[in-house]
Amino acid sequence: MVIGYKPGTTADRRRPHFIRTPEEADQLVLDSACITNLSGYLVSEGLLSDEKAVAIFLKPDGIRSINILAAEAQLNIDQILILGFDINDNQVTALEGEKVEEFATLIESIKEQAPDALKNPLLEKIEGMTPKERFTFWQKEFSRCIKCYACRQACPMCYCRRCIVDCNQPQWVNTSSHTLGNFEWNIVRAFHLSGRCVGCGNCDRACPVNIPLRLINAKMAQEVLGSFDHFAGMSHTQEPVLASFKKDDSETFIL
Amino acid sequence: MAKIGVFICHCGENIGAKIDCNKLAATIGEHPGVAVSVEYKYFCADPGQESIKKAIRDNNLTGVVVAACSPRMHEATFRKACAEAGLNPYMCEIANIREHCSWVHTDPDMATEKAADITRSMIEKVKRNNKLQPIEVPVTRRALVIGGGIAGIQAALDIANAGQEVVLVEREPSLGGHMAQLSETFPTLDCSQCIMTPRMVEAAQHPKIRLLTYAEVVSVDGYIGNFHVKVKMKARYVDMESCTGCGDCITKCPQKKISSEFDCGIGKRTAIYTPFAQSVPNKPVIDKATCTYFKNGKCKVCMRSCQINAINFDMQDEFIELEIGAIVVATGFQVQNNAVYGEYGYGKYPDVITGLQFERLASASGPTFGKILRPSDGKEPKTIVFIQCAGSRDPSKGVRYCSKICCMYTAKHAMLYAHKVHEGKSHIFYMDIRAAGKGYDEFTRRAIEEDEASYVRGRVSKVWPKMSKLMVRGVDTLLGKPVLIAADMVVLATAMVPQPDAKEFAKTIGIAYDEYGFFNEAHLKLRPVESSTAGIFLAGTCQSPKDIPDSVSQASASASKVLALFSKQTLEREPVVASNNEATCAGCWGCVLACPYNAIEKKDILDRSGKLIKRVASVNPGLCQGCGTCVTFCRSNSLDLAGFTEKQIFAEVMGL
Amino acid sequence: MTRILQSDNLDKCVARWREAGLTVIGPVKNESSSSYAAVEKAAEFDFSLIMPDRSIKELFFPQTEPMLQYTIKKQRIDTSDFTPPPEKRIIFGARPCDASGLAIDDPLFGWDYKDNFWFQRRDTTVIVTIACTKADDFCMCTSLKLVPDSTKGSDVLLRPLQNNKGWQVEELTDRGRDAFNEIADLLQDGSEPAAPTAVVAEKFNLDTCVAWLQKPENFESTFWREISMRCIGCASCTFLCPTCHCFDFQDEGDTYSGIRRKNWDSCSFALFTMHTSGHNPRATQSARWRQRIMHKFNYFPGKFNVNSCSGCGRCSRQCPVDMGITETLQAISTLQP
Amino acid sequence: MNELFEPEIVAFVCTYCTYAGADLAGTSRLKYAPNVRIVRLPCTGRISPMFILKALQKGADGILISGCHPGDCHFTHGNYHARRRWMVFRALLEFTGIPSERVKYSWISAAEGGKFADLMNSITEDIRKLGPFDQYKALIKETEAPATF
Repeated sequence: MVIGYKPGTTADRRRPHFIRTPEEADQLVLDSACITNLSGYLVSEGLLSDEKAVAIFLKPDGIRSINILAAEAQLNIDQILILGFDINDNQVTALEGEKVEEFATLIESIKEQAPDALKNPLLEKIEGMTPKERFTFWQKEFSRCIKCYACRQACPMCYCRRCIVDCNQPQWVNTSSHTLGNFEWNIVRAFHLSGRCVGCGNCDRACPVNIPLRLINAKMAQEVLGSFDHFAGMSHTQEPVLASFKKDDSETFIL
Repeated sequence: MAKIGVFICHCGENIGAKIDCNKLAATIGEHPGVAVSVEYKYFCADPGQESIKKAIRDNNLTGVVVAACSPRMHEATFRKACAEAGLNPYMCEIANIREHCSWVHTDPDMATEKAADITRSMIEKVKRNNKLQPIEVPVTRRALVIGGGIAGIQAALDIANAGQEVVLVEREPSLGGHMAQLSETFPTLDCSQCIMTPRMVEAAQHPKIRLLTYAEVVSVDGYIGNFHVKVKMKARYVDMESCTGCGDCITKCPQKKISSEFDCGIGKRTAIYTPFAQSVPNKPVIDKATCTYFKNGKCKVCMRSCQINAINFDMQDEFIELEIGAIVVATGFQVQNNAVYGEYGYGKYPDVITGLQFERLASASGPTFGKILRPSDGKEPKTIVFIQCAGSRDPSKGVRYCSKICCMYTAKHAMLYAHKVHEGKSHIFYMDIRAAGKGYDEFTRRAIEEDEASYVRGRVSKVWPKMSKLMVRGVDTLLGKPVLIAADMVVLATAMVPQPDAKEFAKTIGIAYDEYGFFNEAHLKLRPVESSTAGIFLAGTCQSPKDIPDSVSQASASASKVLALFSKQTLEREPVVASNNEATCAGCWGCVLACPYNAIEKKDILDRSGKLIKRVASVNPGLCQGCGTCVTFCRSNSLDLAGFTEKQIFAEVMGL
Repeated sequence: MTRILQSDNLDKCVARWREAGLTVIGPVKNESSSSYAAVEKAAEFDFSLIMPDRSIKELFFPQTEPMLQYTIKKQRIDTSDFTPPPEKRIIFGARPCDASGLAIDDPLFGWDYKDNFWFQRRDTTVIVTIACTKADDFCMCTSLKLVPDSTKGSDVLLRPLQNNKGWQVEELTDRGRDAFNEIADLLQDGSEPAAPTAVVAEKFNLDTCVAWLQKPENFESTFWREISMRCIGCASCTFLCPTCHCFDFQDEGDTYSGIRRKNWDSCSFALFTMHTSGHNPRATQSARWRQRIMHKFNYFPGKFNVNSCSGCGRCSRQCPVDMGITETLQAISTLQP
Repeated sequence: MNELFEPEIVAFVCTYCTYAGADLAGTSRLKYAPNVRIVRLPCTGRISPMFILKALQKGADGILISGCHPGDCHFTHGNYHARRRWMVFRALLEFTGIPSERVKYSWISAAEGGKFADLMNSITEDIRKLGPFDQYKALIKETEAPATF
C-alpha cells in the first residue's frame, strides 16, 4: 500500500489517499496543499496488520513521527518506506532517502534550527503576560473546547487504545466540557505530548473551534530542548524524555 | 457497602491534650460509610487492640482506620490486630494525628479540624483498599557466585559450609584473583599465597561447590529466588576429566615468550599454560590467540607430548544453563592504565612499574623468586621512589575517589624492600596517609620508624632517565622545596578501577552501577551488600575499592544474606507491587525504561491460533519493589500500584 | 407590498428586544471561531458567514448540562434537580438548515419522555431565520429535499433585499408575531425585491441512497470500510451537526457532594459502544461511520419519518480529513441498488 | 479582609524521606502552621501531575510536592524521574497561568524535621500573601451553575 494524498472537496483541500491498485494511483497528487501528517494512519487499527511493506508520503515532521512511533514500539521501521518531501515557498521538493535512518542528517539540521523555528510572536506575547493574564487568555481559548477530541484523534502520537480521559476509575480528567474540564484535558494532553510533539499541526488544524493548541506544544518542545537537550524524533532508538533522566538535571526550582 | 470502623486514640495526653477526641469521634461518625467511630486512651495497648477486634467482629467492619501515631510506628501492630479479628490486614490504614498534628500545632480547634481532614482522607482511602495477600515466591536453593577471587571464594565457602549448593564461576583459568598475585599482606605481612591457596583448594574440593573456571556468565533472567543463568564455558582445548596436570605440554610448548598476565608482564608464559604454579584447577588451557597451531595450522607439539591424549583442538565453547536462587557478584577490579601519566614515563621506561608489578617482584613464587630486581637490567635497585595517588584522587587525569589500599601497600612495599635490600633507600611521595584500620596506622609508623622509609608530602612532576638512573623531580610541600631524587626504580600506586566491562556486565545481570562502573549497593549505609536488584548481592572490590579484610567481611555478609533467603522454601513479600491492565496497555515500553528494577517485561498476547495480537508490559511481582514510577509514566493509565492505587489516591484527595 | 426590516433599524430592534427581557443571540465571529452567541448590539452580528462554525444545537442542548445535585450523608443521599433557566431568547439570523435541525430533533426529545431541558428552551426561544443567498461547496440542503429559504423550525423568515439594505419579513408563528410586534414600529412596508436565494446543487439522489441503505445485505458491504478508511474517529462531525443528539451521563464531585451532568457523546468514539466486558460491537471505525449514516437515513426516519440531516454540510466542511455525509451518499448513489 | 486568610494546601510526599521528616518534626515537638494536608505515597516517582490538578479542583490554594534528596531515593531513581516530570509540568502550568508560586517542590530527608517545619510555615505564609486562588475557584464555581448563554 502507498499512503499519499488525493484532491479534496475544494481546490485547496487534499484528502489522505490509500493506494492498493495501479488505478488508484491515478488520483495521487503532491503539492503545497499536502500538509497533513499522515503517519498516524500507520498505527490505526488493522491498517498494517498484514505486515506488508507500506510506502508513505511524509514531510520532515512526519519522518520524525515515524522515529518516535518506532522508538515507542508502535511500528516496525522495516515495514515502512518513506517518500519524503518538503514544502518551501509553496514549492514541493523531494527528499533523498527511503528508510527512516537515512534522514538522520536532515533531522539533525532541523534540531539545530529548532530554537529559532519554535519561536512564535504569540507565544512570546503569552510568555510576557502576568500569570493572571495568561490564565485569562487560556480560559477564553479553552472555554470554546467542545471535547470532540479531534486534537487527539488527529495526532499520530495519541495512539493509546484507551486515553486517560476515557478512564473513569478514577476519572482524573473531567469529561464535561466546562472550562475546568477543558483546562484539565488540554493540560494533560500537552503533558503527554511533552518531548514527543513534532509540531506537525494536525491537532491545530483539526480543532473545529480553532484553539491554538500548537502554542502549548511548541512551548513544551522549547522546554525539553532547553532543559534536557531533547528534540522529539531524532532517531528510532531515542529514549523518551520522561522515561529517562540525568543525575545532573536542573533542579533550581526545588526548595 | 462500606462499613468502616474509626478508632481515635488519645495516646494519653499526646493527642488528647491538643485534639478534642470526643468531638472528632462525633464528627467522623457522621462521615459516609462510617459504622463505628470511637475514642480511647491507648488503642495500641492490649485492651485497646481487643476493643478494635471486638468492633470488627460485632459490626462486620469492611475497613479500619486508626487515628493515632505515625504508620511508621504502629501500622504493623494494628494490621496484625485486624488480621486476628478476621479482617484482611491490608484493610487497615493509619491516620497520623500525632506526629503530623497534635504534636506540631498550637491551636486546638485548628488541630482538631486538621485531624478530622486527615482521618476522612484515610477513610476514603480504606474504602478502596483491596484485600491483599503477601506475595509468595518460591526459592531455588542454589547460589551463584560470580568471581573466584578472595571475596567470591569466601562467599562460596560460607554458603557451602552452611549446607547450600553453590556454583562458583571464574572467567580466568584458575581461581585466585588479585590476591593470588600478592606477595605479603598488610598489616601482618603474612604470605598471601600461604593463606590464599588453602582457601582455593577448599573451594575446589567442597562437595557443595560446583566450580566453573574459564567460564563467563552471559545472561541472567528471572528474579529473586528464581534466576535463570546462562554460562559460557570457554573452550580450554584440554579435557579436564583426563588431564592429570603433569605439565609436560607446558614444558614442550615452543611459544615461551608470551607476556604473563598473572605476572603483570614481568614474567613470561607459554601458549598452553596455567596462570601460576598453584593454579586451581591445576590444569592448563591453550591460549588460542598465541598458540602456533591456531595461528599457522601447524605445531601440535603439546598434543604429541601428552601421554593421555587430553588435548583436543576441536573443542568448542559450550553453554550451560543454571537455575539459581541468589547471586553474589564478586567480579573484582582492575588497576588503572598508568600510561595516562606521560610525565611518569610508565610504559616508556621499563623501571617505572606499578604496585602490582612490584608485588610480583616481591613474591617468592614470582618471576624473580622474590628478589627485587630491575626489569631493565636485572640489577638490584638501591633507591626506589614510590608515588602514591598515581591516579586516585586526581579528577584531571585519574579518578576522583580514593583507592583506599594504596597508602597501606606502599608502606608494605617500602618495608619488604627494606627487608630484602638492607642498604636500599625508599622515598614515598604522598598526599595524605590514610591508615584507618586495625593495626594499620601502627604499620605505617613501622615503615617510617623501623624501616626508615622517607615520606615526602608532595607530588612528583616528572620522571626522566639519566644514565642508568631515573631522575624524579617532585616537591616537598612541608619544607616548601623542590626535590630531585636519582632513583633506580619508580613504583606507582596505581588507582583501583572497575573491570573494563563492568558496566556492560551490570546491564547483563540487571544491577545498577555508579558513574565509574562500580556496582551500586541498595543503600550505602543500611543495605551495603545488596544490589538494587532483589536477590543479587555484592562482595569485594566490584562495589568499591577495598582491602582484603573488608572484601572478606562483605563476602561473608553477602553469604549470610543468601543463607537468610535460603532459610525458607518460599519468600514472602509485601504486596505493594505494580500491575498492568493488558487490555489498555499500548506497549510503548516507557515503563520498562523507567523501572529501576528491570521488573517490567514484554509479554506477547496471542490469539487462539497463536498469532501475535499485541505486546504488552507485564510486571514481575518478584522483582517489583513498589515505587510506582511506572504508574506515573503510563499515559494510558494502564499500570497501577497495589496499596497506593489511582482510585485510592483520588479518593484521598477528594475526601479532604 | 411586503413588510421590510431595514438593516439600519436592527440595532434599535436589538435594544428593544433586550428591554423586553429577551436575550438576543445571532451569528458572531471572533478572531478564530464563529458561533451563535449573545450580543448587545447589532454590530456584533456577522451575516456574511455562510453559517457559524458551530450549529444552533448547543443553544438548546448544551455540551454539558447539570441535571441534578446530590449530597452524600451518613445514611442517605439527597438529590435536587436542576431546571433549565427560564430565559427568554430570540435568535436572529439563524440559517434555515439550523432551524430545520431543531424541528428534526423535536420528536426525538419528546417521543417517550418529554425532555424539559430541550422543550423549555424551545418554548421560550424565538427563531428568526434568514434565507440563504449564497452557499459554498459543502452546502447540500437541496439534496435533503430542503431549500435555502426553508421555513421549517422557524418562527420568522427573513429574505435579504436585493439592495442588501434589509430583509423582507415573513412571520410564521404566533411566537414570531409576538416578538415582531415589539418592534412593529421599526418595520416598514416596501416593494424592494428580495435577492435570489442561493443555488445549491443537488449532490445525490436521496431516494436511491435510502433504498440502498435499507437493503439488509448492504449492512455488511465492503463499501463501508472503503469509504471510511481515512476516518480518524474524532467527533467533530457529530458535535458540529445540528441534529446529532447523543449524550452521556457523568457524575462529577467529591466524597460529599456532586453534580450529575448530561454531556454530548458521539458514535464516532470507540468507547461509545464499549461493553464492560471489553467487547465492542462496533469494533472498527467503519462500523461507527456506517452507524452514523444508517442512523441518519435509515433508522431515524424509520421511527420519526424524517431524515436526521438538514444538509448544512458542517460534517464535511470541518472534517480534518475531508470526509462527510456528502461524499458517502454521493458514492452510494453510484452503487447498484 | 480583617480575618486572616487561611490557605488550603495539599502536600504529596514520599513515605521514606519527607513523610519521615514530618514525623521527626513531630517527635521533636516543633511547631508549625496547620494548613497543610499530607498525602503519603511510596516514592516521589508515584506522584502524578494528575494529583496536582485534582487538589486544585478540591479548592487547594497551594500545593507542595516533596521527596528524598537526589541520590537518597529508597528506590534509587524515583526522584530523578520525578524531577524531570516536575520540570516539564511546572513549565506547562506556568504557561497556562497556574503560577509556580502556588505549586512548590522540595527535597526533605528523614533527618530534616526542622526543614519540614520551616517549610510548612514559609509555604503557608507565601500562599497567604498570594491570597485564595480565585481564578481557578471561578472555574469550579462555573461547573456548579446551570447552563446559560
